[in-house]
Amino acid sequence: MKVKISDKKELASGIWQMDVSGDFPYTEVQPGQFVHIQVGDGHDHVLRRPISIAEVNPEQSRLTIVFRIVGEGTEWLAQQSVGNVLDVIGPLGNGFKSVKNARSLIVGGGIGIPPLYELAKRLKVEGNKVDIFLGFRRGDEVFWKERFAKFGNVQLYTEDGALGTKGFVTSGIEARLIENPKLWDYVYACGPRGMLKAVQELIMDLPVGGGVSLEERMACGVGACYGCTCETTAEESKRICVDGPVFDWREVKL
Amino acid sequence: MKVKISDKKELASGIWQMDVSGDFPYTEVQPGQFVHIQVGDGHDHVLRRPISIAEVNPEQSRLTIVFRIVGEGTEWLAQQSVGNVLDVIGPLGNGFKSVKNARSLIVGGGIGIPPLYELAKRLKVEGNKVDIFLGFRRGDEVFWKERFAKFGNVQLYTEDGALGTKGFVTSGIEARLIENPKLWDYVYACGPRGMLKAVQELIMDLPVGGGVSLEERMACGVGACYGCTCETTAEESKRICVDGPVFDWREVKL
Amino acid sequence: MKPNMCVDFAGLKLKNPVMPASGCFGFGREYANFYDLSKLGAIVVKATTSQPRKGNPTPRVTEVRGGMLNSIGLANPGVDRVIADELPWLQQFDIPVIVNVAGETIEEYCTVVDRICQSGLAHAIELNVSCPNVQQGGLSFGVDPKVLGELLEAVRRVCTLPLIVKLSPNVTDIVEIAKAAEDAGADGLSLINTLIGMKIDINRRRPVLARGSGGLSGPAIKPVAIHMVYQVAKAVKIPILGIGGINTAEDVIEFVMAGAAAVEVGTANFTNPFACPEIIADLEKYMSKRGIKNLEEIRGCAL
Amino acid sequence: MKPNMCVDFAGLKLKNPVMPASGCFGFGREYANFYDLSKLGAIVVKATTSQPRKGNPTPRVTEVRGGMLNSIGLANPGVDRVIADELPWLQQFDIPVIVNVAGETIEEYCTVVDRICQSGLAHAIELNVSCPNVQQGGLSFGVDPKVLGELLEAVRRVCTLPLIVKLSPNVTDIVEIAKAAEDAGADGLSLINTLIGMKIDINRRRPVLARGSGGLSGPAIKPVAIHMVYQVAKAVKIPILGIGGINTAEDVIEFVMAGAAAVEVGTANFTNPFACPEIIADLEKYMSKRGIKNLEEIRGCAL
Ligand SMILES: Cc1cc2nc3c(=O)[nH]c(=O)nc-3n(C[C@H](O)[C@H](O)[C@H](O)COP(=O)(O)OP(=O)(O)OC[C@H]3O[C@@H](n4cnc5c(N)ncnc54)[C@H](O)[C@@H]3O)c2cc1C
Ligand SMILES: Cc1cc2nc3c(=O)[nH]c(=O)nc-3n(C[C@H](O)[C@H](O)[C@H](O)COP(=O)(O)OP(=O)(O)OC[C@H]3O[C@@H](n4cnc5c(N)ncnc54)[C@H](O)[C@@H]3O)c2cc1C
Ligand SMILES: Cc1cc2nc3c(=O)[nH]c(=O)nc-3n(C[C@H](O)[C@H](O)[C@H](O)COP(=O)(O)O)c2cc1C
Ligand SMILES: Cc1cc2nc3c(=O)[nH]c(=O)nc-3n(C[C@H](O)[C@H](O)[C@H](O)COP(=O)(O)O)c2cc1C
Ligand code: FES
Ligand code: FES
Repeated sequence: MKVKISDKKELASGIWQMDVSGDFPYTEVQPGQFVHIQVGDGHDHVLRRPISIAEVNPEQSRLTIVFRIVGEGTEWLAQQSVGNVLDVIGPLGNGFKSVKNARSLIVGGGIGIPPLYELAKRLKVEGNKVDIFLGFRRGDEVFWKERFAKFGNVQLYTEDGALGTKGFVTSGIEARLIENPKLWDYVYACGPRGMLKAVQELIMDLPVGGGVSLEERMACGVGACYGCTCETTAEESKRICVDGPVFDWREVKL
Repeated sequence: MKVKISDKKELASGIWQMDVSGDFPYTEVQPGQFVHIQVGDGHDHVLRRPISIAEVNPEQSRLTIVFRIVGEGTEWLAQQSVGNVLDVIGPLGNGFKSVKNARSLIVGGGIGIPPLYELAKRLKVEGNKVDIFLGFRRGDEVFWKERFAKFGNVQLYTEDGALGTKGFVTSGIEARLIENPKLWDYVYACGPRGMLKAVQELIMDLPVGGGVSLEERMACGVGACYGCTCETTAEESKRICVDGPVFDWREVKL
Repeated sequence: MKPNMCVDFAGLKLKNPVMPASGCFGFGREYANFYDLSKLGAIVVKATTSQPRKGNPTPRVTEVRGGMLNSIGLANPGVDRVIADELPWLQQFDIPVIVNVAGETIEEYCTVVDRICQSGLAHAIELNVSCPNVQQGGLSFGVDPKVLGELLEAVRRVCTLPLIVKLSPNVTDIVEIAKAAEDAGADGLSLINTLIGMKIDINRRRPVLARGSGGLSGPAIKPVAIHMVYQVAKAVKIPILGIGGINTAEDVIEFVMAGAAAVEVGTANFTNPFACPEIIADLEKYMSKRGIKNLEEIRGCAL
Repeated sequence: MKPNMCVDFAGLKLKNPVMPASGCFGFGREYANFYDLSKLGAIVVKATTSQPRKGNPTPRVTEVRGGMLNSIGLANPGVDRVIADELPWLQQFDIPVIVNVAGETIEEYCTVVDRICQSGLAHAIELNVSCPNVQQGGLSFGVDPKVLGELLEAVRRVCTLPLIVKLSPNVTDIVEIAKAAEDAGADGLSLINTLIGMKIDINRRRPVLARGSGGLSGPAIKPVAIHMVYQVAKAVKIPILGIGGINTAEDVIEFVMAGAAAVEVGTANFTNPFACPEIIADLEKYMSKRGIKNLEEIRGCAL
């Protein structure tokens, strides 16, 4: 699919937001799904780059992604100008399922935060009461705090303490759960492995639903190459690109 | 060296003229020398592309090249916009030596014609009487006929007969030499091997000077890789990039 | 004039010479969401082993200049489930199904080949001999002509379908190996499988792939593949499936001129999920434009 | 803090670990027009044979995706002229001169090595063993550990300088060959030489190179080179010169982490004539920035 870049801006140092528009099945998007983007002219890079869908706006035919520059592909992407065309496939993968009128917790860490945005929006629309814990390494990496505040109660954590509470999101979550283990019915998370593992330990024995989004290096992005597997309670490995990226908390081995 | 594209135009179907300017040792250029041009972003293509210097204008800090699109490198070059920067090395190679006040013949075929332009200009300035035979395959490939006319008497040949005389330049040259074998003191040529060989045969036994410009696929372009050799009367092979591209008529085996 | 795109390969009638390479197309289901698989010349499915295999730890794919590295490690659901779930589903498409078979012992290869042949759901076997031979210290079956000969003789006995042997390029003399395969009764050869390579993450100071090394595929290996096809085509009579870095119709032509009868497209499916049907359409255009009536006309013309 | 860029390699004191690769830098004269060769860690000159050689017919270079093919065929002025004209000129630069030696017979290798050692104008020998052995049916010296051992034992007897053996990657098991070289007295190893490849001009329906096949070099071969350096570094004690697709300081770091003590830069000189000094400058910056005091600190850290 060809989509055109309609807007781009640097949200924080090295972190870019990009809006694209064009023929895309916007209404089919589930929060947590991703697009697989061709980088370069189709010759220089044999592999596409998976980037999560941060927001979808079917009325305006707009898809928003947020990415951090970590290598050649994301560097190339950040250098594209408004008006340039991107070749994407998607929406891919298995997203977050949301329910109505529940008490939900969203936990995001760093570049794992954007995939939770569309989810937060939908949870709010569907009458959930949402707590949102966002963690960043440094104060100057913080983005989208205000945007998330529209949908719920945002708690900000930074490791350097420059903004919000100093420390990890999990300490805040743990404190709340000690107070009231039944505080949340659903927990949704995306971010670094370490954070996800810590959250999983906190909620493992609680009767909560929700899901956790994983990452792995991908080739095909559609389930054909078996490149992106992870271990779950199931006997065979699961492919993050089609069976995930969102998995049940009790299913995945982190 | 970085030079900026200051002008470009399509001279004939698939044949482009490009002017570049920037810090370049313009005054050192000998007619027939070439520049070695990096194509792509420095990653996609490991080899530079050799393109002859067609004209040099030291007062205006301008170098003109003319090239035909035959593959990825020349395609890329043609797609560059005015204002873009090219990475070139040059001037490289061993050019045409011109003398004063002689009767000279210039023979060019197709994309071998541009390297003879600066030569024609200098021969005229230095008081030569210049005959210029230009050959093209088709009428719609003809370019620079008028430009050359400023410096001498131009005879145009096309294989399809659409413009000028139908046939090969060599038939015209042969006819003139039959009339008067002493017509020219110097003969200079550049073009397809077949043409050069035919000219060589015509003049081999005549006491003419001048030179012939050769082509071969090149890697380094500076004499280091031994990629571009040709056979001459010398015992060892010669490298076209440094010992040529211009050779003595009697030296090369065509 | 429309060229005739059909190709005969080791007894298989292919409607065109382009098929996806093993491991790069799963069992076809995923790409069936993109286009009708009946457009393909054939399909080569993921390596199948006797038992289900999870493969190697992740990361198991990464990109390098002009290609990629993979250390999937033969992850597959095992021959039982392949026969029960995957091959029946593929029967709906009007194309030959080639099952890529891997193993760690001669017995394992024989069991799997036998099961597949008995199932009646496949049209040919592609024997992946790049696998480590556990009975002989882990060296790949495909690097020693004698070991390969023994394997093939055993497999040949149970194999009732055309037997295509997919060779490893990580050998000193591919011709010697190819001849051994021909002598042992192979009906066709596939070449090449991946070269062995490695990438180191200089920040983490460790190989990127969890396994360390991986198989190099993509345009970077095309010159090596062309050369091996060329050499082997000169030396054997059985037909060759050319593989390695194919991205365009021109690449297919290059392999055919080097002696291949048909080709497999691997990594390019990841770059562009429509790679195979686009290459097939472009190939037909190329052939019409140049007046090539069928590929047989130009096969091996550069030899 | 400025890192210490010096490296000891098989008894040679290098002021930095970066040197141009044989065949990609002539005898240095051409690149001396671009920069002061004293900036280099060392220089490895073009393969030298006993007699002058014209090499193969042209075309003998062409580009492929991520690299190039060459079939220069050891064109060189012969050992007499190398000693008379080239090596004396190189003495003006304050860097070790490594002479790459090629041959078709054991005697030829020995003669050339002996002449170079006697001349007193070189600091080390790099023995290019990818050449066809005319006494043994043209198979390369570098593909059989026994043949290689015989060659090295003979050369070792006349070689009074550090002997670096440059291995061919076109083998089934590079470790076996590397160990044979170590056992036969090599002081260091260079790897890798080019892979064998081919490109076909589909318009002319012939291989692009007049000779047919050629050596593949450039970024496309880097993963293969890294893997071979890694494997060999695990198996031998003698130091390794890493070669293959190096374009940046990060590439050098990758080779060092894979076990190389120093590196050679080949094809990149053609892309950018300033490649070597730029890589050296960038390497120093990289090391300062990361607090790497010397390369020994990270050598082989990914093993
Ligand atoms: C399902 C999914 C969704 C993702 N969503 C986002 C997103 O919304 N925003 C975003 O910035 N990034 C996202 N990523 C990560 C993103 O795909 C990688 O950062 C990107 O592919 C790196 O490409 P590159 O060429 O810039 O870096 P490369 O040069 O390929 O690699 C540079 C570094 O990036 C890391 N990396 C590379 N590939 C991956 C990968 N597939 N997963 C994790 N880390 C990787 C490695 O640490 C590597 O050292 C997602 C990944 C997955 C699998
Ligand atoms: C000293 C010298 C001066 C040259 N001057 C000019 C010039 O002024 N204008 C111009 O248009 N071209 C000139 N050429 C040829 C030009 O270098 C090639 O056309 C160009 O390198 C092709 O690059 P590509 O990537 O477009 O094609 P590629 O994809 O590299 O090759 C496409 C086709 O071009 C031809 N080709 C490739 N390289 C060369 C080469 N080095 N010499 C001859 N043919 C080649 C081959 O037929 C090949 O099949 C010159 C060549 C040399 C050696
Ligand atoms: C992710 C991946 C998985 C592969 N799995 C297999 C396999 O299971 N069996 C096999 O014979 N080859 C396998 N291969 C090799 C390919 O079939 C093919 O030989 C190789 O990738 C070269 O072709 P390409 O350059 O077009 O990718 C795999 C390749 C890749 C990239
Ligand atoms: C044009 C050319 C000529 C070469 N000549 C030689 C040679 O004479 N002797 C040798 O040992 N290696 C030779 N090589 C191989 C290089 O030294 C080097 O091993 C190889 O190119 C891989 O490095 P690279 O990828 O940095 O180019 C040559 C390579 C090229 C490209
Ligand atoms: S990336 Fe290919 S299976 Fe997930
Ligand atoms: S191109 Fe390297 S010597 Fe001429």
